[in-house]
Amino acid sequence: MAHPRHGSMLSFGGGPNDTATAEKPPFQNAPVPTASQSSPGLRVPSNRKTIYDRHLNRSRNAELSRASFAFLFSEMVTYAQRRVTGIQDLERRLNEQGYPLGLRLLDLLFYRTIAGSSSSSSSASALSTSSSTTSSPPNRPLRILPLLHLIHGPLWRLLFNRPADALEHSVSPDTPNEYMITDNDPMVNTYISVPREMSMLNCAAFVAGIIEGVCDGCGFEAKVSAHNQPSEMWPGRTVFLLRFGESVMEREKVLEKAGVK
Amino acid sequence: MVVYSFYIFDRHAECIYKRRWLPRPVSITSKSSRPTSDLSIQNNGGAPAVFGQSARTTDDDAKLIFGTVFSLRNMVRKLGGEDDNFVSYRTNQYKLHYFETPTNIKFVMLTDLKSPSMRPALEQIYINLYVEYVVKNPLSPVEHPGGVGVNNELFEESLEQFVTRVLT
Amino acid sequence: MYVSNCSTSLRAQTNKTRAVYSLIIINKAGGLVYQREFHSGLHKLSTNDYLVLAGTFHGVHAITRSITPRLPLASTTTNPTTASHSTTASLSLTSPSGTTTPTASTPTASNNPNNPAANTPSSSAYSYPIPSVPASGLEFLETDKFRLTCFQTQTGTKFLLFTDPFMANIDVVMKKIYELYADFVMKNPFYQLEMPVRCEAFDRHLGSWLRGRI
Amino acid sequence: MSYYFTILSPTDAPLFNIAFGTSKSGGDGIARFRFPDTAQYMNQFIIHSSLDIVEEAQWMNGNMYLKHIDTYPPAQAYISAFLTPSGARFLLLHQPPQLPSSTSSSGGNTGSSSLLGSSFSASALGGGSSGRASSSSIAANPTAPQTEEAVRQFMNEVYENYVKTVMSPFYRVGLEIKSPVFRARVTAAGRKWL
Amino acid sequence: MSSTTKTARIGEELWKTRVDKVNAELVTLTYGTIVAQLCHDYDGDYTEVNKQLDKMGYNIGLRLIEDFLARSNVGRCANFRETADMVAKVGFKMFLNISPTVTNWTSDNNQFSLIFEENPLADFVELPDDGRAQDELWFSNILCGVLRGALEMVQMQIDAHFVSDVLRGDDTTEMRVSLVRYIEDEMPPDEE
Repeated sequence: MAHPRHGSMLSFGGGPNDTATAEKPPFQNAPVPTASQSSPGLRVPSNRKTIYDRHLNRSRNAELSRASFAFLFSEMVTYAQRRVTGIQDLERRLNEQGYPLGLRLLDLLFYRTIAGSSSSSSSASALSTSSSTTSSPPNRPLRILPLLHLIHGPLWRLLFNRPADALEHSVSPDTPNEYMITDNDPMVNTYISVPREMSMLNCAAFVAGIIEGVCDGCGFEAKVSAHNQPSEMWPGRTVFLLRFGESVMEREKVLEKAGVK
Repeated sequence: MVVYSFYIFDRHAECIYKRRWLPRPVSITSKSSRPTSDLSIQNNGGAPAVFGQSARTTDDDAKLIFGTVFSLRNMVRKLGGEDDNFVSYRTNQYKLHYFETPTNIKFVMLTDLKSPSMRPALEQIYINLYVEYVVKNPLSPVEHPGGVGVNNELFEESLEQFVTRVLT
Repeated sequence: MYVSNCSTSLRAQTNKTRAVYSLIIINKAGGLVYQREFHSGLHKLSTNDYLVLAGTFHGVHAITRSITPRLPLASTTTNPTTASHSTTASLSLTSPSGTTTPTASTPTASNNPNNPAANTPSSSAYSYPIPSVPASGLEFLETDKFRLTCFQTQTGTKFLLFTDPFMANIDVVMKKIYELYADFVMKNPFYQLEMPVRCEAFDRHLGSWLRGRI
Repeated sequence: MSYYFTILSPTDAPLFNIAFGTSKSGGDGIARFRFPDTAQYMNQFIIHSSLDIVEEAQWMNGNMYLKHIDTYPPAQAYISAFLTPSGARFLLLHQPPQLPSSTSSSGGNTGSSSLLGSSFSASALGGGSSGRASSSSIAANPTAPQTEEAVRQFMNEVYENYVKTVMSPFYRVGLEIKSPVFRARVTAAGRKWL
Repeated sequence: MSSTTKTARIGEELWKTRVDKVNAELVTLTYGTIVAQLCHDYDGDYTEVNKQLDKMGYNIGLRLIEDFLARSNVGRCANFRETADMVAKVGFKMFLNISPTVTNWTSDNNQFSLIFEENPLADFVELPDDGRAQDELWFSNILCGVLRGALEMVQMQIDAHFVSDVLRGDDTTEMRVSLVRYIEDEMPPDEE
């Protein structure tokens, strides 16, 4: 779990080149040996192909059967179920399994827009959180809203080939840090029928984990959970509740004042 | 249209008549068909091949057939109601036709898949052959304890003609 | 009173109702795992009755396969591929109901014991009416009031569909049911194999698909 | 021009670092830092001292490539930063060669000599005075647009290889990147762009 | 036209018309997180991880066969060679959009190899450089279990295991599959 730096209040007063400020922790560990590592590294096939020779965009539009995902996911749930007691535990484990995907997809998404920004414009617009269609490299989300748009749009499209269905901010004044992303028919749950006695469970906790990975990765520490909100039309409708941490909300205030959108 | 066999069961579940028609020895026509009685797994590891059956006597067959039609008849009565009648069933190899009289005498005929519904034929056999030559024959016993067959030649010959002339 | 041939009058009466009455699924051990009525038309049975029906049908289905007529092969047919005629006598290894199996330890064929040397003259070899396909059990059953279609998968699961006698393209319906089963039962982590099917998504999709069709 | 490049995890744990010299205009790619023997500690110290600026810039400037963000006059070290969306930070310190003639504005050299630690092997070879202060644009003025563009290209290429590293399911955040292939790729990027 | 290309065409056709598709990276990353989680749960005991992956695959295979049969409605395979083609050209094609090569048949036709030119499950993957993984871990071992489970359901008991993997530095990824025996149908009176 990547804990973003617990940045103390950002000191904006300090000039750009004030050197080491008092509270900066001296670098903690021993200097990293720069000489090349002793272990000869991994064995590679005779064609010397490694993951560094594989172009990141190769599998960009690749497809596999939905069944292969469904069977893997079903086995992941069954495996997790055998090692936990209770629904919360199961959802936590699914969340943990999804979390590492969030970090990776984040980098993959941004890399594709850099690599793609020169070529097809579609990719650039795919990530243009702001309305501008300039093909400049993507902006890292600085505020909660652009982050949510990144998740609701490009991330969902990468995962499920369509954007999420709704994006809302909680209306109640005492939970300003809560936002909701809704998916009427989460792909991961399509084939899953939760037994009545476990009706609270929502296996899309896996996707909640992915979202949490993306939020933490971007520096917006959050807790994300998946909740059933069935409707007549959409029996599988799921609302992903994102609860941002205190430090994030404070930063939001500071950035708001500083006019950062 | 090929008839394979024909059975009559009385209301005591006794098989009172059975007859098999062995069609001309069939040669394995299609070359591609798996060798039906080839045992070994060497050359093609074929899915379980058909092989000589422990020579089941025709009596065993009759018992199995009765068991089958009896169970199916009851199932049909249970689902479709007392006034529903089991007519026929087919597998991917043969068709079994069934006709039961109000007096619980059961007529069963096995044919190939191409044959149409044999219900009318079974009724004919009941009306014109069985009633005429067995029931009305003073010599034949009313009941057929111990499966004493319907062993009068008149019935046999007329059945033979009926099957060979009318049906095939 | 002799019941005349009433099937014709019956046909007129049921003309309009092209209905699927109900579906039963039987696991490969003969246990009832699913039963649902879609359209009234058949008598309602108690759950226990359905259990009994499933078990009985499972046995009957196997028997209907085993009483498939055997057409004796005249021993004179010199069919190259049936070079080795074998009789039960020479079958030392396999039990009558067993299939030919290489010994588990060394599947090599060289010491395949049932390579019949002896070739007794009175060959009881025979073939099925349609040798190209392995014999199946009961697939369709007709009655005056309904028609039962039984689809057995290669894995041994049986789908029994009760419909009105004159419903068309049942194979399309059966294929779709099998697909929905493969999707919403087999891919459901909360379904345990061979156990009763209680998958809400399976019921939902099956219901809406069938309703949409008829 | 000598470079010191490091990757820090979102929690500032060092994941990777490398020192190399420019290969432009006849450079031999060997790092020759001003204070060769203390270069390694010096460079890390300078880098860490600029982390605050990175932290600020991170939330003011949405770009991934933050360009030149800090200078450490005493060592004439210029620091450029690149932020990955998943929180990792690429920091590049570049130091133009010491011009023999010019009294380099090292006035601000705050008695860092007392930090002289064990000698740093790579620079021992260079002996500090590289003599041929090449006049190529990149070497000459580290903050020129061409330099920024060159550093951007370098950062992008490193980022591509970084993403390939983290995509493996066995990579966990904060894990050092020890792959010699990655190191070779960064060296190649350095040779190509810087 | 050889039966292999005919089967390959069936596989191609089924992939185009009968298979719902998802983004490949989602599947790849999901499998990756499963393996990583296993390595974590069994704290680096790769032999145990291999076993777990095989077990998971077996559970999947028991179910996946129904999906395969429901969508491909291919008939029963006449022999083990036909089964191998069906697995490689239709099974793997329908589920992973790849067609591994079937080679190295033993003379008794009871053993063959699957050569995976591409393996979507191992995309992006680099084994841990801990000096053990490359000797002990079979990353895609779930596939062996899937084959074993699926074929068992159609009365074929087989054994499947990897003999080489490019992730381990080998030149090819090869799985060895061998027929142990045909399983008698459970239904007693089924005297075929």
